[in-house]
Amino acid sequence: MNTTFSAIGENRTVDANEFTPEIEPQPTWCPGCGDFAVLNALKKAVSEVGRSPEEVLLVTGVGCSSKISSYFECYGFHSLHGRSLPIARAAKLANPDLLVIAAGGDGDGYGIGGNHFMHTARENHDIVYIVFNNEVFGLTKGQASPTSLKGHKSKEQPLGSAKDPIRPLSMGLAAGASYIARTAAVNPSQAKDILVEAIQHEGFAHIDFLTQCPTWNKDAKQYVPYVDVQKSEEYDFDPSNRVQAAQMMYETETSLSEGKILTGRYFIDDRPSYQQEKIARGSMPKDPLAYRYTDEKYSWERSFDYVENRHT
Amino acid sequence: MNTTFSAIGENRTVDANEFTPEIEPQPTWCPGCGDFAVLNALKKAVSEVGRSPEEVLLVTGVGCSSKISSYFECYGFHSLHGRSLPIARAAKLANPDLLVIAAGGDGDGYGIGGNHFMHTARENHDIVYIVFNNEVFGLTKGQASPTSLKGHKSKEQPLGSAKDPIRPLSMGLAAGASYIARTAAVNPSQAKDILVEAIQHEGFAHIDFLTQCPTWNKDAKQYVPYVDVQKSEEYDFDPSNRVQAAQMMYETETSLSEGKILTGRYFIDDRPSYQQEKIARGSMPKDPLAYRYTDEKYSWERSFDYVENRHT
Amino acid sequence: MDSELIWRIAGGSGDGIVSTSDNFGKAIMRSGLNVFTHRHYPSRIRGGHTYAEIRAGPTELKSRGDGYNFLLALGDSFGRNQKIDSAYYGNERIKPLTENLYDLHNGGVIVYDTGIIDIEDVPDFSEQVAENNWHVYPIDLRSIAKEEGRDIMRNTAGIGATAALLEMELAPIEALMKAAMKGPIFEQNLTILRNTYSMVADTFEFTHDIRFPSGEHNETQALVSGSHAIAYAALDEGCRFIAGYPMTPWTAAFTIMCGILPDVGGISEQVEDEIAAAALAIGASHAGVKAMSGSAGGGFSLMSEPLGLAEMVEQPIVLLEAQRAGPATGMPTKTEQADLEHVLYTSQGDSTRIVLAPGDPEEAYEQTRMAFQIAYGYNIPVILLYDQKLGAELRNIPLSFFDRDPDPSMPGTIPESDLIDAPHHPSGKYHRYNYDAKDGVSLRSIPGQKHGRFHASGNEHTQEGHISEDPINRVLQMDRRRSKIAAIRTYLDAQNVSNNTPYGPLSSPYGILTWGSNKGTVEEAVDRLNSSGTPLVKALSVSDLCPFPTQEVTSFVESVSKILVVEMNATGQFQGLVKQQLGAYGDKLYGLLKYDGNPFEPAEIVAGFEEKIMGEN
Amino acid sequence: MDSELIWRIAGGSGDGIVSTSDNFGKAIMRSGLNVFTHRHYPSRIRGGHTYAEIRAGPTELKSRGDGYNFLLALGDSFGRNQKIDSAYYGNERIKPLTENLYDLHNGGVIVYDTGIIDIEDVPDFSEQVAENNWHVYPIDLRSIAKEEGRDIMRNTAGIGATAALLEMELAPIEALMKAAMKGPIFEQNLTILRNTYSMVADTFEFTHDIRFPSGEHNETQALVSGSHAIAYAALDEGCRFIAGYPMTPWTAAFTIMCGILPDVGGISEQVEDEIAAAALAIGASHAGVKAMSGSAGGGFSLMSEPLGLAEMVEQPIVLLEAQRAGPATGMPTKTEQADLEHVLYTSQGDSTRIVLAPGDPEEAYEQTRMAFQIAYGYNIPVILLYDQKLGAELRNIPLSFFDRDPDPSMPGTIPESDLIDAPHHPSGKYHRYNYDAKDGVSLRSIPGQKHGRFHASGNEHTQEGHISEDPINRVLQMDRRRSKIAAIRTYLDAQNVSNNTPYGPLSSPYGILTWGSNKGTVEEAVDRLNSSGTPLVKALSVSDLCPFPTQEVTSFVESVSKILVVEMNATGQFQGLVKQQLGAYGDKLYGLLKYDGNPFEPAEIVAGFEEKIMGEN
Ligand SMILES: Cc1ncc(C[n+]2csc(CCOP(=O)(O)OP(=O)(O)O)c2C)c(N)n1
Ligand SMILES: Cc1ncc(C[n+]2csc(CCOP(=O)(O)OP(=O)(O)O)c2C)c(N)n1
Ligand code: SF4
Ligand code: SF4
Ligand SMILES: [Mg+2]
Ligand SMILES: [Mg+2]
Repeated sequence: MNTTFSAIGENRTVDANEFTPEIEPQPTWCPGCGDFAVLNALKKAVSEVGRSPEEVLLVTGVGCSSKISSYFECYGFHSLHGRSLPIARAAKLANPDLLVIAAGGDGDGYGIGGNHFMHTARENHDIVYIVFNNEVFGLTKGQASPTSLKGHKSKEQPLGSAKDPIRPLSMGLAAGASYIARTAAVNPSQAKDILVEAIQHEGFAHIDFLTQCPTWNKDAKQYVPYVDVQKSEEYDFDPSNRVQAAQMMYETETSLSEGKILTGRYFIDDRPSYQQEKIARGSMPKDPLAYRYTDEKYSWERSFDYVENRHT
Repeated sequence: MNTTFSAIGENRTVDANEFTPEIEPQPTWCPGCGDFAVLNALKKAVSEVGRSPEEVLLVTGVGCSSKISSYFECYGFHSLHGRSLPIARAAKLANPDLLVIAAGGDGDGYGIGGNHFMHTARENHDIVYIVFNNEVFGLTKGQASPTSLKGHKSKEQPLGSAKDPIRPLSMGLAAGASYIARTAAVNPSQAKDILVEAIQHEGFAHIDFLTQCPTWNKDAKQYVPYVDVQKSEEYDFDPSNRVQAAQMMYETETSLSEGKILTGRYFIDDRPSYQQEKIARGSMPKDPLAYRYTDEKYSWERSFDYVENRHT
Repeated sequence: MDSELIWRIAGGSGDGIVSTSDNFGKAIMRSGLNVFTHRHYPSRIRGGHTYAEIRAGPTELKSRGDGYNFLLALGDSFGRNQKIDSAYYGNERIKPLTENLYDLHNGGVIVYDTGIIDIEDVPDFSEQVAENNWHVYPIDLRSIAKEEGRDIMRNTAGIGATAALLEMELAPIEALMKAAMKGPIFEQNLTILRNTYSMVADTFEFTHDIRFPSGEHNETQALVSGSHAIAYAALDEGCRFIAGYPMTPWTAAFTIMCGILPDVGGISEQVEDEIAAAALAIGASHAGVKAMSGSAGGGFSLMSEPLGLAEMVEQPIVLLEAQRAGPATGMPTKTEQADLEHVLYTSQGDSTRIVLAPGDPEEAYEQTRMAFQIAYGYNIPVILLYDQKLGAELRNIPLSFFDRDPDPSMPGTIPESDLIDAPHHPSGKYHRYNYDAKDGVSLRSIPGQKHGRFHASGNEHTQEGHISEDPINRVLQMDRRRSKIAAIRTYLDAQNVSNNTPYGPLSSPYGILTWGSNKGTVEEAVDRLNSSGTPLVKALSVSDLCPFPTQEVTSFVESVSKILVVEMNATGQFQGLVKQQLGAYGDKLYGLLKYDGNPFEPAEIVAGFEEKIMGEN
Repeated sequence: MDSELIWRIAGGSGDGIVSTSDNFGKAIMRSGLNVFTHRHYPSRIRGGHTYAEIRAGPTELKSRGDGYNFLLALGDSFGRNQKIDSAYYGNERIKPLTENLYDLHNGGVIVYDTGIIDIEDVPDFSEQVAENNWHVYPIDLRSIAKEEGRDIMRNTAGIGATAALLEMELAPIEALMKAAMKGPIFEQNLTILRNTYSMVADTFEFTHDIRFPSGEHNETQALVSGSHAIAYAALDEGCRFIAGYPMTPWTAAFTIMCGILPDVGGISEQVEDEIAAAALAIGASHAGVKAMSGSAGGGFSLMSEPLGLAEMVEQPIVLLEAQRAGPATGMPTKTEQADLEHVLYTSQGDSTRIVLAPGDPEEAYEQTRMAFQIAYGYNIPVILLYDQKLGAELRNIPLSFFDRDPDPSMPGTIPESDLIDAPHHPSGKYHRYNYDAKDGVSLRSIPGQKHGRFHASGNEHTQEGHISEDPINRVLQMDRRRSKIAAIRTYLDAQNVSNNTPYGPLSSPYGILTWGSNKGTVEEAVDRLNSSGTPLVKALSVSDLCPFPTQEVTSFVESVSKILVVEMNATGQFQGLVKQQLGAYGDKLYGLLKYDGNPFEPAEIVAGFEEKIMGEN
């Protein structure tokens, strides 16, 4: 435990209510919005793993969903549309002792932020990434998002979107995420469990969280009935087997278009996280860099020695 | 045939040499660079399909490879690093009669341009996309690119890259490309054949073209010996079967790290192109929009009628 | 008694107050009055401090006016999860009343929905009412609505109450309702409207002075916003391709275009991000279509690099930039004019772009047409810079204003038939970037044209477009590209009408300089300041930002002794631009800045003038 | 006879002329001379017009000088596919000779490699030689090299020939070779060096005047570029995190940092694009590490939005912006100063950033340290704006200059122990954005600190960081953020030494204003213009661009009658900034602009002064 960052590693029992900010206890989401469920599940999951508000950094983008940083008590960072991941992963590199969670909408993460998603997954940063997938742009009033079904109508798509929806789980897999799950707002206990696993997983944990948007996405309804692929008799696959995982994902994504809601853990891999890779190569210090700045004993290197050796 | 764009649809016999620009017949690429092979194969392929220089629009990004627009006679557009695809796909929407080819490096396409790659593939625009994959940033002097092997050393990665390379074929598949192939500079006739197929394919044709960079990527050597997965006895899969394609891609990508060069057609799908989807929905005109501006008989709609109907 | 009405309807976001007030505004316009609207809402889908205002009167209206005199407070029913009572923070439910009291005129009218608002919760309500001579009409709008239809129809009940209290005729309102609704919904609303009207007329004794003003129009009027004017102008210019990504407040214009384009055989594309949006517009334009894109300031940041590409390859595109309060995500639904410098200068290298900033819907239409004419005439990117205020405010314009010919022409292109004789490199490549082009405008060929092939490159390039670092070629190309700016100034100066509008008595000793959407508000302030009859102040509203109208501004500045520079930002960006362009007269300029997210009211400009200009005399 | 040497080595890109000239420069420095280098190369890996220049002399050198007096033309051996003869366009092979003749002084020396260059191919060579009194030494460097080692070693042969012709001692060259090479490579090079040296000394009769100048240093010198100075300053400030994406010319500084950081337990990240790069720097800084990023103008365009975020959440970051010729991809390896306005204004909303533009390597070091001190002291993004010229030029600085203490402190943070007593919202959230903070600097807490939690938001926000659109809060927060700029100006003014450098006799009637990397060249021009003894002109080189040193510039401008404003761009961006800041004196300012990709030579400034300032007298 570092004395200048003493919220870290306290290991005390934490109550889920500690994550309700007194200043803004009630989200401004619409009645019936699926985002409420993510918030609740996250409060439970973080308290279950025993991390306290001040050792959590929650980085979000912009969108209805990204406002979760206002409603979850911790160090919050409500950044830019699509840019939560590069901020989050750098914070984790700077201080791996933090629990770093990135979150945002499907537009935020798979649309404008798609490149960061792909590369953060590839690099396997040890962070949790929650995508609130409501298959629509909520905050900007109902336009098609990358996950909207073909035919989705809005003022921008008056004749219906002509695009097939992106396959978020398959993309995560191809890109290199090492934990991939889908859960849904209507399934709070599965959601909480998956979040706990994601937090405990070392590496990039990608959660596609189905969150109905009753205001703009009437098609999506409530994402019911849902099926837990782990619990259902109908499905039998091994999430540590990439080929099986890929097939299960494909089926899950396709069946969503048909109104069949499959959820669960899809892929779990134990390849080393990026941090571990970097530390192994000597290109990242073992102790969190952030602590060095308050370490009075650290003797800081200076350029003089480089100049003398290289330039005279 | 449109009389104001009379290069289009001439249907004459075209010689490959017509694509050699007299102004810059010799590329400035380094001796031994794999990029020469792409250029040669492209000249042959485009002449084989009988398209002439002035009905081709070649849009590139920035990098050694992107300079191909200077060395291939046609309407060329050497745009910005990573941005060839959105330019190319809009040009195709504006005038579907053009043969539109986008090209650039692995950094250009899978790195900075990764989001456009993902979304252009998803939308299945009817263009050819050639990625010169030399597993390195050539023009900026040897830094790791998204396809560089883990451990790749450069001045920016003095202890070796800690990142697993991206899987370009798998990404293309997950994103939604409808034709996916890999070929290599050392394999000119396969390269030409694949380019011909890609041009003829209706939809997004993604070609990962292995192009050795003897200057910066010593590891990659010449991409020999290579294996054509269609011709080899060892492999048996059906490129129209997504699951088999996915497995073959995974193996191909993994074996590249181990020095085994697999090439060939990986995925061929006949889902409708974006244009077809849009036209079917009535959200794109059947005749190329570009021609309307020289059509003296077209009677242009005016806003007065909208204002009168909606605002008075 | 107020000769005009400024009516405010307040409720939560999602309460439907926008469509209600839009329709009511149209009804008022049809009744013969001029109309000017204003909207205030938060950046969320439901709840929050939201109102819409309609100013209505028989004379020309150039701004939202000062404050208002009639409040219809619906109460906030969607605040948060409405099923849970605790979902309302403290006083959320009554905010539509409490948050709006501040600006209500002395003697004003208050109608509030007793179905939602408990007046006991409002601190010092009766004291405030007494102090301000307000006339209060508590009505259970919600119950009236529920009785005949649904909760949300209390909007209609509110309109009925308003009409009754104003002694306004119901006919124009009913006509519009009929056009907008059908079947039982229409029936229910109609009943609610009429019931409330008669109930109010019957029940209350009217103590207030305000009545519906009377007026008449000479010709048919259209109620349009700046966003409409822009989209319609684009349509009339033959723009048939738009690519974009939603972002408030640009989404309004994007939405209008997306709605119309399929009708007219055009193409609209919502894409992955704003980098792609700008790049698509470039690609479509390159292939021969009149194309546009746009965003608010944040998305425009992402367009910075493609914008520079358009400058370098001389690809015509029109980009809209709809400002909102920044920096960063800022206050997404609030207005500001702080992207001026961003738009003028973003992107590496010396910029070669045109920036136009219309002041009202008519100018928005004219300048958008001008934007396309310049872009597709001079092969240069043009940015139309406006703001949330201009984009969203509705006002009436004579329908005849829109009676124009479309003009899809692209004078910057070369017809295929001329290509063969045009200058070429010996290798056969067309000189797309010809050193000697008149006004610097080298005509562009289009892929598919014979004898037109060339190389477009973001690198510096030769006449046929091949990459070159030759210093002599470099200077020739830079100078040619840059020379277009001066040529465009000359072209603009040669027009019959300047885009920059002088206002007020020529002989005034003082001046007000402003730009963009403040135009009307400033003019209203000028009228008030001159109301004594002695010329005191005149104004110049600048709409061409680049090329800057140096001559017009210089003579204006020279003709007065002190100048108030009015703009909605914190750093005086326009004042800085004036100084940079004039290199002089800085000591004559006094800035009046507002950057709290709300537009100026005329009285604020009057007060600012009195303090900053007169106060120092 | 020239008292100084300006030696130019020319060949193709990839011919190794950079490392050869760098080493030769160091040898010259060790011989007791001052050194100033310049590089010219095209944007491709192999071939093209490429040279490196070393100016050397006993007195202080502030620029590359005018033209040059010694050419070593290696010939281009890598032009294109070297196996095919037709791979050489026309005269590619001889270009290292022909393209360089233009600038060679009368009486200058030419050494060329007869192994590659056939002099018959050079039009009018002997006429030109005669006309210019050049002294030509044809030597078959390639064969000498091949005989003992490899083709590429003809560089070494060229150095041997140079040394012989200059009558320079070989010892310092050999010492450096020994340090840089080992085994047979070293042996071969050594032999080649010595063989050529004696061959040349023995074979030729020296007809030229130029000899190696003699000089002596009082103390050990270090040969560094601006990029080095920047990276070393970052290191001394405790910067231990860099994120970036390669882009010429910023790559140089990025590369140096990437090389050092693993050594000192830091982290370097090459990421997917520049948006991510800037965002990573923000994330690392947020979590408590001193972080930086950077790019050239194109990549900086992509950083526009994250830069605005850093302004809004008040996240300290230092961004480098290394300019190259624009717009768009422009001329990637050529220098320019056309990103000034881009850097000052890109990103939506009123900007709150600091921009510093050092003039030489010492200033680059000082200003980079200042950049970190301001960023991490005032919680504000700081941009260090430089260019290809400053980034790549090498010159000698006393080693003792670098004998400084590191300073990793971050005065803008609050120690955990102070947090509990610091102002908090009643809910327990820390007032990270406190209205009343001194100088506007509200101290930041860091995730993991107890009692420090707050909400960082790109939206406008309250003291604890929650989203708010309240107009009063808005104005308070804007004013506080903006007030830091003035506080920083005060802080800078209170330093012992100004960052803005006056030069030349105070009483001069005329002035030259410049900024950034032109500093030394302007100073050299000032010396020449004043060489008659009568004070004619003085200069002010501005290095603080925002906050602008209004007072210093105003007094300078007021003290002279006419001013030449020297900058490398096409639109006079700095001149515009001066006018915008001063609002006056525009009629005193005369621009001298260069934008062909090459930096000014002193004589061009002298000529420009004579034409623009004296010519009108
Ligand atoms: C660069 C940029 N472009 C556009 C926007 C406008 N914008 C805000 S949120 C949003 C999309 C919201 O959709 P999603 O990410 O799915 O989140 P949701 O609201 O559905 O939770 C958009 C387009 C922005 N803030 N920044
Ligand atoms: C926005 C931007 N960032 C960086 C660069 C610099 N840059 C030019 S090419 C390139 C990478 C080249 O690698 P790749 O795309 O793989 O092409 P190759 O040269 O290997 O063919 C980079 C980083 C740029 N031009 N623009
Ligand atoms: S608009 Fe949709 S996503 Fe946004 S808060 Fe409302 S229900 Fe939720
Ligand atoms: S650097 Fe590599 S990719 Fe570039 S031209 Fe040379 S060999 Fe080809
Ligand atoms: Mg969404
Ligand atoms: Mg590459």
